[in-house]
Amino acid sequence: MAAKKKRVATIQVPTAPARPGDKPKFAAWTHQPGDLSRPDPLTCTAADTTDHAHGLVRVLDDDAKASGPWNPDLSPDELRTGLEHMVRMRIFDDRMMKMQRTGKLSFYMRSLGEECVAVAQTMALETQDWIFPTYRQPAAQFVRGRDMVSMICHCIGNEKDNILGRQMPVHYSYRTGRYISVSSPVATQFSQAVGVAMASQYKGLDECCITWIGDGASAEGDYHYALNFASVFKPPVILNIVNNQWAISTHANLASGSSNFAARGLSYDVPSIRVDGNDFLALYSVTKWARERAASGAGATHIEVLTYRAGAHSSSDDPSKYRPKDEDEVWPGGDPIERLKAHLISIGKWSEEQQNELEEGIDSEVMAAYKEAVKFGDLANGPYPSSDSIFTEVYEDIPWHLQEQWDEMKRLRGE
Amino acid sequence: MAAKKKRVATIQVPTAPARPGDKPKFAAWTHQPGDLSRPDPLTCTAADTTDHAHGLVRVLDDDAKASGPWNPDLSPDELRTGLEHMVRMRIFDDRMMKMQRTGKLSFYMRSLGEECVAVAQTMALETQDWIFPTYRQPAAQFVRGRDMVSMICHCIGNEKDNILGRQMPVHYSYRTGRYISVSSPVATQFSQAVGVAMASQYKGLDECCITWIGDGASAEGDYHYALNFASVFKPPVILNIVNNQWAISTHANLASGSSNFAARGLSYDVPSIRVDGNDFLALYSVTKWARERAASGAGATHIEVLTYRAGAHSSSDDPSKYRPKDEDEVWPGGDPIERLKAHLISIGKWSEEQQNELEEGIDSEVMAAYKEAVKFGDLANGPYPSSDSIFTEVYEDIPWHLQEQWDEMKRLRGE
Amino acid sequence: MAEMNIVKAVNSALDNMLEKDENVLFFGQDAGYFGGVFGTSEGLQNKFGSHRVFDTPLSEGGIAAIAFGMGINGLRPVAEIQFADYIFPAYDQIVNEIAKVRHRSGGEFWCPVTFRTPAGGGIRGGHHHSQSPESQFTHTPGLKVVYASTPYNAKGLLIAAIECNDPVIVLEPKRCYRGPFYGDPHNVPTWKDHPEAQVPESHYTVEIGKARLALEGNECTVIAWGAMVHVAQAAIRESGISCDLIDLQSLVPWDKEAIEASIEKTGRCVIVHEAPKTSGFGAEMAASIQERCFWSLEAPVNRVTGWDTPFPHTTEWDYMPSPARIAEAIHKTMEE
Amino acid sequence: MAEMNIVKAVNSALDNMLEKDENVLFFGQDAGYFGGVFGTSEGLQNKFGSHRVFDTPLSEGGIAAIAFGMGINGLRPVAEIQFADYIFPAYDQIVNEIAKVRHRSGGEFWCPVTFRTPAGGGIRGGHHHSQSPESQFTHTPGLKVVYASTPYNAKGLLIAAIECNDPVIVLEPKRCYRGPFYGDPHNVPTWKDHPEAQVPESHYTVEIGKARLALEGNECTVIAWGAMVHVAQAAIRESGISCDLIDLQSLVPWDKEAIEASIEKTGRCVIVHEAPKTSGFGAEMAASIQERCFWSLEAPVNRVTGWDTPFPHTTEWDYMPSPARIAEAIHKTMEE
Ligand SMILES: Cc1ncc(C[n+]2csc(CCOP(=O)(O)OP(=O)(O)O)c2C)c(N)n1
Ligand SMILES: Cc1ncc(C[n+]2csc(CCOP(=O)(O)OP(=O)(O)O)c2C)c(N)n1
Ligand SMILES: [Mg+2]
Ligand SMILES: [Mg+2]
Repeated sequence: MAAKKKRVATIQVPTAPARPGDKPKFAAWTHQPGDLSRPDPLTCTAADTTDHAHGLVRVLDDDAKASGPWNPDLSPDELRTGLEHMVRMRIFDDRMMKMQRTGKLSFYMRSLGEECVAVAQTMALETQDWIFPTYRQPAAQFVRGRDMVSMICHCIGNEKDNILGRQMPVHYSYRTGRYISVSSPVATQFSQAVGVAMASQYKGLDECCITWIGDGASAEGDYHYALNFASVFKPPVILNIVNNQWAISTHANLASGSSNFAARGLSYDVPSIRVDGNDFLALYSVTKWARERAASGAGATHIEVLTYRAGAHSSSDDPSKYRPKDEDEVWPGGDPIERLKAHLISIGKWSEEQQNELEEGIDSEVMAAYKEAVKFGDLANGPYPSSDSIFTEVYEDIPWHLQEQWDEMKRLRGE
Repeated sequence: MAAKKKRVATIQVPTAPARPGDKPKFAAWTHQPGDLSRPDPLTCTAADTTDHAHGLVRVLDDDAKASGPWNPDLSPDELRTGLEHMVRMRIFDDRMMKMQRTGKLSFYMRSLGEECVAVAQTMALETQDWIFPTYRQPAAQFVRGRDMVSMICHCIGNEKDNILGRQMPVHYSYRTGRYISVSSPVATQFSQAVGVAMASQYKGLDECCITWIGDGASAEGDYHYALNFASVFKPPVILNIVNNQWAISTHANLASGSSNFAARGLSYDVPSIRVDGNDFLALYSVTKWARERAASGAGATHIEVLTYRAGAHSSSDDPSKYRPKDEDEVWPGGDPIERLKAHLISIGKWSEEQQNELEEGIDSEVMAAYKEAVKFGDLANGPYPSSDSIFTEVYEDIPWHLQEQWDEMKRLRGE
Repeated sequence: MAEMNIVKAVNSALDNMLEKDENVLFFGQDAGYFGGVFGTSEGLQNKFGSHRVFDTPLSEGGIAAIAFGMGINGLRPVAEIQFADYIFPAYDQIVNEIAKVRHRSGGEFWCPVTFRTPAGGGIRGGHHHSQSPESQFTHTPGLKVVYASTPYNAKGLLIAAIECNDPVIVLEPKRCYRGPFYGDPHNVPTWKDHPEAQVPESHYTVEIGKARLALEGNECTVIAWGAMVHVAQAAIRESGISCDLIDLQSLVPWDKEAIEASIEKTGRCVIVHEAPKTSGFGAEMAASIQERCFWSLEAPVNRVTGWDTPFPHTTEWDYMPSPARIAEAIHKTMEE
Repeated sequence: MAEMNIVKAVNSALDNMLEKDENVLFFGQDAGYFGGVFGTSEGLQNKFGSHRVFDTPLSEGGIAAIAFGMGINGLRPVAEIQFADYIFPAYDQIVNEIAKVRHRSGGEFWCPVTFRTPAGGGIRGGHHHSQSPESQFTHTPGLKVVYASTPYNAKGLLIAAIECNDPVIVLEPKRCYRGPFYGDPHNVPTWKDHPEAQVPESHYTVEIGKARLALEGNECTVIAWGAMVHVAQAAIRESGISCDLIDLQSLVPWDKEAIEASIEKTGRCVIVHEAPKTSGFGAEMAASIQERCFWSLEAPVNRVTGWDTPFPHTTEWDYMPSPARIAEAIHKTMEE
């Protein structure tokens, strides 16, 4: 029936801009601080953010100078706190990664190059706001004051892991800090966060919920559910796509045929902004703006956080197998820590010496926490949470069939 | 922790523009034929269709005069064929609906007010193109020459139903006409159609696949999958949202926080057009344009077909329970049959007498087909497909466990 | 006490709970203004407001996701899935997320959501308006699964589910919404005068985990749930055998005491369900019964189920277990 | 003939089929350029081109949907789901659509798609990188379900699945990708010198529907699939009981002759699987065995399974059936 036809290609599959052996390709950034206005968060419509969704909100320029309407005018103390948390995350990650290599952890995922995301965004919120993270926003816990020992105990799956060794490392749960349990299936939290926010809205509380999704994960149905339900019910939710350009080995050009993720929100009638994700000030400021919208009842905000996954996806992969080794150096967004540090130094509120001191201090802090944590066991050597933890909290109460199985396990354990 | 806060509303739930007892509310159309250019289909980018996605492509104006760059300049014969198929669909639907009330069918769904969609769009395609319909595009089968008797045999679930009474009425399958089996779960066909098109593309054939989804169903994940995969792999697929403004009792403002469905495609980088779905010429022309894109390897097109569901959702509901009775009369898009008829008369190629003759002819055709079909049984009286049909075609061959069960059924039947 | 059909009983359960607990919300497709395609929530939006009873977009995955979020943030969401066949787009949210969140978070977060959904065949719904997907949920630790059969347990189980701090799937036999169904499509009684249609208008529960002895006998145990309870009842009458008829009501957890006591008494068992045989919940029941009561069994546990095929439209009466088929199985079980 | 581990055997199956049939395409997340997170498709994109072996967006639902479309339009798509735990977003497309399209269309359309996916625990994957969801597919008429255990059957079953005109779910025991697993995490052998690691480099099939007798004995029948075949083997050795060990390989349809013959010989049966007990496929096996072989059984059919809880991370060795637990069940079965 159908005639054969000359076609240039059969199935068209986008190739990554650069693979090992290629020269990294990045379009140079033309966006500068001051390019984009800061609309009134309370009255702003999706259409009012068209330029913001297609542009890039920046505050720090290439020389680490802050300017423009999005400059949040943070105090040096606040900036130093942000810097400190980012550095803490990086050093913590380094230590955990080393420990993973020695078998003390089964697995690990770093935030390398993206530390700013969780730190700046959490700092821009109120303490009562809910945080619904992926595995790349553990730093939010530092902002919320979580004890590092308990974080390590989780990662090394020991006796004191507050989730009792039930999930892989980096799947933190920290209710006191309103940091909601991480789960492995990607994207699910994005739509769930809308429900969290609807509950806050229903109860009439001054709370919002912030959540994140990866560029890759945005291809799941949950992304669509989240935007659509948020658009219909207008709950106080902040929906961030962290476009770090890679989903394991797959470049973002396979996550979407469009290179812009922010603009998707516009088509759901949700105000949408694209922001330099390694610019602490810009990200803080945009998040604060979204929080103002949430607090006022204006509804959701959609934010594309543009950054770069500087490390491997996880401890299980070697990125030199699928992308040029030097990509992270060439990437125009730089390093969030270096950029905030340079800014602080340029305004005379920080120095290389202070930075060294900070790093050394945190290094000791992490080492001390680590030493404390391993006292309660680690994955290589135990002790682990008791295997009783298998049966508890599956349901509120233990139904008879679980009780029978638990008894059987105890019997097998020789009890 | 969280402070109580005055809020105007708790959960914000959009209300339908008008409910029973209210005056119907429709924004008057400002769009006119000639408003929108016809871009070159082969080189057109998504951005080039921004105006088309936010506007409304029309060819017939309110006086049924055709004009503008989208005028497909169809011959009077072609227009009459289109008119004929639409009238056929309407009369067919009326007959089936009556029969449903007498129990000859278990259930029925009309295309009332939307007959143009399947007719104009299918006519704009080549015969080798795949049609992946919902339950509201059965008219495509008329265009593809399906024998009406066999369609009725399906609906009344008799012995000659080509799908052997396995699915509800209106779930046609017509392989000869490349009309793919309808299935009840909404939205699934939308993403599947992308795969159909990828296969055509892979084989290098000059084929495309057209599919539809409802305004309501576009909230499912499959909508997102379809647009995203189409955007990434650029297969020859035509993705239509039929915005008939209702999903059973739910207004389109609950399907999306945005009143525009077309523009969503832009954010996937897929050229997108909003078209007057009751304007035969406009819809034909836009579809032809999309087909040219598909044939050239330019990839997918996303089309919002704006129309109005003039009847009940199905034989199971009474729309006067959830929307104003006279909404369909006030709706600015009119009736697709009346509009095409008026156009043909206005150009001197048709008359009221011819229309009467046509309707009478089709009436007899439908009655004759109906009489022929019921010879093979109907749902009220049988004979039905043999219950053996339960076991066949579950798999290509019958596995042992099905054979055992089949044998048991035969034994129970007394064989 | 009032005479109610299942539609009314479900409505009454929702009404009681919306009244009693301001953390209860009810939502679903067409469930708000219209009151649901089966009318189960008629009048509730008017009574409680559209912030408590509302329509949602047509997205089961989204519905489950917001239910998750509301649940962990202190509400008791009750979500309607319009037909049980359409619960599958929400399957990931239910089995990977909702079911596991209490455990995965070390008890820090939990999700007391109830899904209620019309299930089962008998209304000429064909492939996708007829399925009974219970066993596709019983394999998931963290979920409870119940299946109503009468106005009385439809209301009592639904209230128990809403009050339960675990997620519960509540299946309602749509074939029985307006009357019990004894397997004869030509004889369609209403719930009028049926003892199980006497339903308190106020709050009560039917305990999750407990079965109901629908008929008492001593020669054979028949276990059924949903619409099949009534068909089995007709079959038992037809068979002339003295049977315990156990309306399971609760599948996870199921009522060990009731089942074991009956099997120990009768030594024989027939299980009836509408869903396909292979890996239906009847498999779990049969496996468990032979594990637990092997030495009491005088015959193999027999299953009478839907065939291992998709659910048909015109021939659905040949698909679903009929009284004759069940009666025959009872006889066969007696003869071994 | 070459010595292969399962990764290599899967790769070889894909290689053979891509070579043999130009209608075969292979795709999935990270499955193209990178060759899959477990390396099962390494080298294939280079060899066959990115129009035949390619990466997809991170959307299991979308992957299943395009597989459906390609399948009904004449191709033989093979889709990888990166972990079996992530198949659930595609559940609706698989159980409501792919499984039913042949039947629903009166045979006009059918969908010869293969899903292959790494399943099971033992790699410290926690809740969502460890599940064995086989029974969540065995309840769906229209699907075939197979579970590999060795390099030889991993390749042969995969080729059979790709050539099958029905949709097939192929589960691969990720724990055994690089070596059989005998239940001792501290002793991790490779496939070196294992007889089932001798794999032809060219095309062959392992018939869907046929089990493999992994050990022959006469006192008890042990039925297992996936990684549990090897654990059961260790257990049998430990038990000192002479057992038939049946590697089921194919769950739908399962090998009636092999099972019945063995049970009739031994009169005793233990079933082992990793998935939770309730409504696991062991329930179907036990129910069917007592139905079909009741008079041969000298003891109840016993199930040794994962507990009815989510899959844990640090304590996974306490979750999965261990040789000791299985051996104990064999002894218990012998003693009744
Ligand atoms: C539903 C689901 N499918 C697949 C995976 C396996 N997986 C884990 S992370 C990942 C890539 C995620 O990429 P992205 O969303 O961009 O987030 P990033 O890792 O870059 O932060 C994949 C495929 C998963 N966890 N969940
Ligand atoms: C997955 C799924 N959920 C729910 C339904 C029940 N249902 C059938 S049609 C329909 C409304 C569809 O509305 P829309 O998509 O706007 O299409 P229309 O009927 O207006 O053509 C619903 C909710 C279904 N068929 N499938
Ligand atoms: Mg990423
Ligand atoms: Mg509609």
